[in-house]
Amino acid sequence: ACGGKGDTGSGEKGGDKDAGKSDVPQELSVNINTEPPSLHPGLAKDATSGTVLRQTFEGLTRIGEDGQPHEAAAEKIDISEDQKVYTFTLRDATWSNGDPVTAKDFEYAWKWALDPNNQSEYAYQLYYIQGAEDANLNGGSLDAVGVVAKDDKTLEVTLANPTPFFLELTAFYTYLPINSKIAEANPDWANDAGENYTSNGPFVMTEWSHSDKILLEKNEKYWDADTVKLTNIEMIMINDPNTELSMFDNGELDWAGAPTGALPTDAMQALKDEGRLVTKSIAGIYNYKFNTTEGPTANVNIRKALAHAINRQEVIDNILQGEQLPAMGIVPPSMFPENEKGYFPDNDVEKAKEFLQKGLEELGYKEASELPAIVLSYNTSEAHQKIAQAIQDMWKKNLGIEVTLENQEWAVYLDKVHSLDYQVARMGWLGDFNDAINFLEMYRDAEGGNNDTGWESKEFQDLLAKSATEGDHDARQQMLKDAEAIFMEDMPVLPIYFYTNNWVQAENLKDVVVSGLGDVQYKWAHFE
Amino acid sequence: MEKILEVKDLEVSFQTYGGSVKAVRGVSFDLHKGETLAIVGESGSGKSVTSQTIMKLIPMPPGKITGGQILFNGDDIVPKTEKQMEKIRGKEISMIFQDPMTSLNPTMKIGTQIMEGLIKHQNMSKQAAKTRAVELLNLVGIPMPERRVNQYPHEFSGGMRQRAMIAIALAANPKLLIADEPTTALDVTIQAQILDLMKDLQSKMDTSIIFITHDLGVVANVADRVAVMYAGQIVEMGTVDEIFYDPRHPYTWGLLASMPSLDNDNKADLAAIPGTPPDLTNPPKGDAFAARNQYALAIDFEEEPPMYQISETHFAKTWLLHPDAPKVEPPEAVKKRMRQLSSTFDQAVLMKEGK
Amino acid sequence: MAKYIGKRLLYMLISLWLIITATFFFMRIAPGNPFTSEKQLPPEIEANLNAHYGLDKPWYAQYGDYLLKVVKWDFGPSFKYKSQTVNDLISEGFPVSFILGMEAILLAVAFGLILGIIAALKHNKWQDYTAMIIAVAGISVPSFIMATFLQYFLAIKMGIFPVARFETFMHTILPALALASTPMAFIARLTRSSMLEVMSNDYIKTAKAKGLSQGVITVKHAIRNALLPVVTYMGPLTAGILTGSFVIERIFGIPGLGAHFVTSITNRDYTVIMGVTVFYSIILLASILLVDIAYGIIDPRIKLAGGKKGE
Amino acid sequence: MAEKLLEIKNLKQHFNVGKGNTVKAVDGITFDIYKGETLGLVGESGCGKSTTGRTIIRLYDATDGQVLFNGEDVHGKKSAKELKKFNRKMQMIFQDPYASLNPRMTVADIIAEGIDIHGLAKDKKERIEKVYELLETVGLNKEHANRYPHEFSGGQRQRIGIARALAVDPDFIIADEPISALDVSIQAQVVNLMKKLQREKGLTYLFIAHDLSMVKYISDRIGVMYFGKLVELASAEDLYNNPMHLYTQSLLSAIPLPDPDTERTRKRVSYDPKVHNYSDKEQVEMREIVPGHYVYCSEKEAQTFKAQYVK
Amino acid sequence: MMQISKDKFQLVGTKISEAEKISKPSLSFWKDVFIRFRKNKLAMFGLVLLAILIFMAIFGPYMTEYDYATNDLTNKNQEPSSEHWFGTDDLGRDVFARTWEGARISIFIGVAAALIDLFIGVLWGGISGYKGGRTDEMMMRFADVLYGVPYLLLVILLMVVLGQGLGTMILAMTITGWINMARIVRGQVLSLKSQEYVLAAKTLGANTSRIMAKHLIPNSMAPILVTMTLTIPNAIFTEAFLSFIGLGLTPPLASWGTMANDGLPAIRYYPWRLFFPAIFISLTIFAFNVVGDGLRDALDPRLRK
Ligand SMILES: Nc1ncnc2c1ncn2[C@@H]1O[C@H](COP(=O)(O)OP(=O)(O)OP(=O)(O)O)[C@@H](O)[C@H]1O
Ligand SMILES: Nc1ncnc2c1ncn2[C@@H]1O[C@H](COP(=O)(O)OP(=O)(O)OP(=O)(O)O)[C@@H](O)[C@H]1O
Ligand SMILES: [Mg+2]
Ligand SMILES: [Mg+2]
Repeated sequence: ACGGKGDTGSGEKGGDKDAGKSDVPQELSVNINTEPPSLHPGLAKDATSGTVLRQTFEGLTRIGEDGQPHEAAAEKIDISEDQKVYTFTLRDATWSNGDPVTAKDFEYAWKWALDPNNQSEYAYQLYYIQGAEDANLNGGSLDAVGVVAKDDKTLEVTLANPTPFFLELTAFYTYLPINSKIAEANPDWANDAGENYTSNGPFVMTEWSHSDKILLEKNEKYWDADTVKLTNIEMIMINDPNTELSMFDNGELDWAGAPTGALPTDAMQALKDEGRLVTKSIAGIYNYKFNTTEGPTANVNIRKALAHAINRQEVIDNILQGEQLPAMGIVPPSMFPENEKGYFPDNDVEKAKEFLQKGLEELGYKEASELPAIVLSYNTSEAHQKIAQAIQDMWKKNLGIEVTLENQEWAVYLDKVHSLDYQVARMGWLGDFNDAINFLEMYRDAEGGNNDTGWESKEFQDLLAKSATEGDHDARQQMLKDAEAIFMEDMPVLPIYFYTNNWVQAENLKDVVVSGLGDVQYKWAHFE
Repeated sequence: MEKILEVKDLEVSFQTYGGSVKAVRGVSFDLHKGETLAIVGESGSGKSVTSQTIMKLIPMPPGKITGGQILFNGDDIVPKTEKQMEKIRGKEISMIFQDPMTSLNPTMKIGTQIMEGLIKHQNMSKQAAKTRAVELLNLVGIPMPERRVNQYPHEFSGGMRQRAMIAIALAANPKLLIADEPTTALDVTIQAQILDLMKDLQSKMDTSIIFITHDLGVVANVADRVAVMYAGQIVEMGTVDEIFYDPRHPYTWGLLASMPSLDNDNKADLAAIPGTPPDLTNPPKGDAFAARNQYALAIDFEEEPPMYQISETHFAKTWLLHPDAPKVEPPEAVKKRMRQLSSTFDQAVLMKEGK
Repeated sequence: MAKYIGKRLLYMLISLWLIITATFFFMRIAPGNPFTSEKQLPPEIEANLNAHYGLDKPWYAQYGDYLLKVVKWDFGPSFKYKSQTVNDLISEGFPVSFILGMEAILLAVAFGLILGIIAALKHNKWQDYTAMIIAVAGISVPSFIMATFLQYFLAIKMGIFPVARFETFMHTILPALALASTPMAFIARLTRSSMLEVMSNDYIKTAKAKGLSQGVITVKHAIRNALLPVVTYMGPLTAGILTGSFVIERIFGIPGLGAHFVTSITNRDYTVIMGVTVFYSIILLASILLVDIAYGIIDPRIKLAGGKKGE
Repeated sequence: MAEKLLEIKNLKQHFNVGKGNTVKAVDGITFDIYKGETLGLVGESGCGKSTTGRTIIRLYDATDGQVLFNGEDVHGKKSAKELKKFNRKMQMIFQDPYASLNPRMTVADIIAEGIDIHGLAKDKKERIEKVYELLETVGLNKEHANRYPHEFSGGQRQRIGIARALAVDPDFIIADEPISALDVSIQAQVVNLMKKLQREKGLTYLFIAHDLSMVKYISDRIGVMYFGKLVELASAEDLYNNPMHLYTQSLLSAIPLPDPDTERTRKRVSYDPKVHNYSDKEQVEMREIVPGHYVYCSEKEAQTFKAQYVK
Repeated sequence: MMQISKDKFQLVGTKISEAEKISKPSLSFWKDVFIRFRKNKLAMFGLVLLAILIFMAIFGPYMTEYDYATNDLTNKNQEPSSEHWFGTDDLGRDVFARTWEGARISIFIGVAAALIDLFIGVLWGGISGYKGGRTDEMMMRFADVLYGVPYLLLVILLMVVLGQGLGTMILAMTITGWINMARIVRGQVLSLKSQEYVLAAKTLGANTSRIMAKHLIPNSMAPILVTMTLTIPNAIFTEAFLSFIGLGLTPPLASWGTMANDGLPAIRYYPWRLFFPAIFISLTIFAFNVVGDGLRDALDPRLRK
């Protein structure tokens, strides 16, 4: 597959390095699956929008090829002793329309998101900032929020707690700046490509054809424009993995699969055999939640039995086929490297049976068959369905537990899970930033949030609370580790696997950066 | 007189689920120029099939001409292809169908339907054809033809539709006009108008007409000669006077007797022909009419009667004309109308096969 | 005529109102709301959102507001696609679906009629059987399988057509074919049986007796009259095809309206649900009306009666 | 004269055919039918004969006027039970023997329909016996009971229709062109049967037809209809010998007779309603010219008619 | 001229019993239909095909030792072989067993939906057409409205209210499926209700339900049957669509529709997973269609002789 869109009339091909980039058209064609719901940094709340924003905008930092945050819009970053005050000095940069990028643009953007009148659903990403949560939820003053543009080039941010991952967060899309001049004059600026849609990233959006495609062009005004090789990016919206792969094979796409698209599972084996499949693990977990408040799953031993009795590797090898990692813990190994092993061995049927026995005794049953029927719920999707079927089969074979499957339409499903109207339910979680807290804090309170299991533990809560104020990285890491151990001991959630991203890409396409969170960046990408 | 049409031993059958229906079983007749031949007979006796076969309009399949010849101006029509037939249909031979309600295309203007034939056969321009169509409608007595040509059939009354049908049939000045029960669907007053019209046109254009009906009153009105059909065969044929005043076949008797007479106050039962016509899938052995025939002879149930000739123009297919047959009295109603006609032979003559 | 159409339009309005009402309430009863997501929102934010979109008002107020807006042809903003209003969604998606749909309808009608007519004229001959086997095959293969087949063989294997997307005319051929296959088959069958029916009518014999050739008879006398049942079928079909097909659009990556019918519902994107439903219903009801009017044009006997006569 | 069975008073039946147009199918007719007689009704096609018959038997609700059957108003409000009773007393034989028998029912079921509806048979055995009896009455036999209408000829079918009407033991039968669709040789069968039944059961007939010769044969009195109006009513003999209304004369002059000689000399009289040239002031109504002979005319015409009348 | 004995010329008169006799053997309407149907080779072929398919749906799953639900992940996506006649799917389940297990569901759903559509559609369309006037107007507008309300929404509500299951699914399929049938029946009834045999029944005092049941519906059979044969594929595909958007069957239960859906993406790699369900869907629909056509022809009154 050569990166053309069919109009590669120029006969010459494959220039050597010296000939430079001019030989190969530096035009990238990727699939982003769906229409991005919003390309307003303050309103975006999903991966697709993030993918576009990451190319067109630039935050204070940008996650580099090494996965670490690097200075981007900020030239210099000073962090106070208590790790609560960050002072960012901006570099000389302009918006795509030539306006300078100022500290005020950041302040404006963040406060805009926090302003309850603006209905930003991702405002909570900013809650690490002092006064942010209060302003957003409780009618606190926006002026009290700890973001101040000291001058055009200096932005001072005061945090509520020391937040070791804050720099990473400043690369996240909710933290992106907005051209305040334009936005103030024109609240609908982000609705379409055009002169109002100014951005400060490596690319600018030149066309947004809804539900069809987005065209990006290299931003010549970008401060680091020299690094950017691609002249054009075409992001099309095809929501069918087969079509995506076919288009890739037909040379109509330069990339198929994660993180922007998806590959058909049935193609995995073949792609792997052909050696084309690229795999990268990302910070995300696929797990089954237990309803710990009622039914057999309220019993910890039953939960453990179920967790031990499945052969994750087999599911991975035969169903997912994306070289995912079996999960026997809930924090991805990118954050807790020990979790490559996890808390217990995969497919430990013996142990599972012991747990089952114990559980049955506690519940007053003699045999597994006496257990009330267990219902395994998942939202409708082919992959979920296959996994559920495999696990259903394993539980039956290994424990003799009969499980019925129940699938639901997404909204209905969420409604049920959120209201604990289930027994075992599939859920996944992808990290927003590279820190274990991402995967733990949702289980802090039984009520609210994304706990969904009804499980709560004082110890767990205390550890999380302590970690929040802990400035020392290692100590904090240990506290979170301990919290995970407590969690795993009670097993309100059955971890299954850690996500990977799988894709195929044009052979001559280089340096597309996919982060450990599954974020893609084309800033450095180029065709050889 | 010049013979325009000669039908010889025509046999037609239809292949159906129930078996092969022998609708026409050896029909022979001829037709002279300017003459009107009426074909009568009850429903299903093969009148329509015979006439449609002359234009080769029966659906084939399931229909099939299994034997015989149709000589039109001496030229056999039977082996002709569809393409050749297109030159004859509507030009040499025209047809008027039974039901004016269904025989006109409901979605096409009357004018257009008349013009089609003109454009096809006389290479007329659209304009000329339209003018002619107006003339034709005028000719068949439709008032305001200029306006009527642009109307659809449903805007015409039954009588007017039948006139339009006649206009279509006459468009090409055909040598032979076949009218298949053209008035059965009309009420008496309109029927009378149509009959007058047809006679009028015939005298103007010297067309030959085959007129199919089962109404003897109509036959008496229009026909020069009459053929009586029963179960796919002609059972009696003669001039109109011969059939009405000297009928010889018991079926003809039955037909004549079953008509109530207007000036007769006798309220006795009508002389109905009992029973129902035979099933043509397996025609009965012998005379097809035998079972319903109150004059049936024993032989009628065994052997098909031959054709006897009673006069130069009069033929009948009944064993009653056999010298050995008993002399029978026709029913009262028929006897009353019987007269001695001068042309009648002294003795019925058995016709040779294959005449 | 004008009176008749006026009356029908009134009925259309009533039907439309009922559809809006039913949809409005069904939508609200269904679990979930536009803000349901895997990562649950803090309740305060959700309340804030509800207030902003007026979802905190009592149902009758919401319903009343909505009706008012529909009257003004303003379906409001999409909950999910923040940068677009429902009007935008429709005005961008519909032309695409419309073009594709028209292409499919033309294909279906043209080939359907041709197949049906051939089959009828060659009744019980091999042409008839071939045409009907094609037709039955068209009915037997669901459009999503047909789409995949076409894509696989014609685009991927043979490379004659592009795999997907909606760019040039070439891009539209495969999806149009996939969309057209079932209706085409259906039209072929309908045409065949009504042609057979028409061909057995007396006036065809009349035309034959005029010496017209088979071709002329077919074209001038038979087809028009055989068209009625096809036209009836075209009513709901047109509405369905013109407003797009979810499956086909998904497989071929076409930015049409069809996807919104499904995704708006799974997203609980209330305003979009209502918008596309109203839009679809108008097209549906209008095409049913058009069919009735077309009837009158095709068949002059059918008068558009102003009122249904009492028994 | 005999007892009145049926009195029809100023009966009107107007059909609304849309666009505010009405067809005055029956426009104010008045006549009586006596017990045991046959009243013939003739007139050209579309003049309202069938509508008259159907309105009398309540297949249509009369627009205006009254139908008194044995002194009771047929069109008055009736309970289901009364209606049923009335349905038993008045029956109808239809024009088209092909269309009037349900092709999916056996002859036995068709004939027994009335028996079933009115519960006239205690059990299956009695029911089938009644059917056999009726079949015999109309000249068919038991063997025909389990066959389907399509297996019968037109005359046989019409006889089945008669048997169906007789099954409920009616007093009065409306025969709407019972023989028009039959061919001559079969017509006589049916007419003979009807006469026989009248003799045996004392039935009263309203016999509708447009064939005057047959009507004259079967009827005691004849009414002539023209465009929704009754224009002449007289005994059969009198009407034939002394037709007064111009339309009646025209009708009589048009009947073709199976006699070539008379046909050759036939003079047809045509009728144009304009010849009456009624002025606005003239009262046009049914007037009795001689006892039992009514003509729809003006006073002036009545005088002329009286003068012309020959005994 | 051949000699005929004199006594043959004896007057014997009519033999009316003979003339009134119907020479064809007495055939009930349905027998007659059947005879004509049997002569239609294509239709007979369809009937045989259908019989085979139903036979296989009943006994097919028992012909192999494999169970439709048991996973065998190590043997996934096996080509058809003597071991697995139709190959295996992505969970290593035997496609042969699944195909016939699926046949049960698909055929059942198809037929059940068709029957229910038939019932409601005939009732609704019949009453609407027969009553006419305002009733007709209202009933038909109701159908329009139901047609206009988003189908998916209706289905989701049904699933929420009634829960997942075969019953719900059939309900979901018929909730709008009957409309088509109702329209057809209505049209038919409109044209039949002024037939003379209906009038005759009215004059005999028959009430509406009798006229519907004895006269109108039996005589609308031909279009009803044809519509029904089209409802069946519709139901089979609707089930697939419902499963496609996730409102269908609960796995490991499978239908042809869901199997075809699952197999669709595998067309390039494991074509048998699509091929078998797809071919059987097509064969079934083909069979129903030709049988339907055959029945319609056999029921056509104009062909009755
Ligand atoms: N297309 C056909 N298929 C099968 N049988 C046919 C066909 N056309 C005519 N017949 C049969 O041929 C026989 C003669 O029919 P034909 O129409 O000639 O009768 P007819 O004398 O014109 O009767 P009618 O007075 O009713 O018009 C009948 O038994 C009829 O059933
Ligand atoms: N249901 C109806 N709706 C509208 N018009 C009708 C209806 N029934 C009859 N008519 C009209 O009423 C008039 C009289 O019709 P009717 O059937 O009574 O005539 P008829 O004398 O019986 O004619 P025919 O001899 O043809 O049977 C006709 O113009 C007819 O078109
Ligand atoms: Mg005929
Ligand atoms: Mg009438």
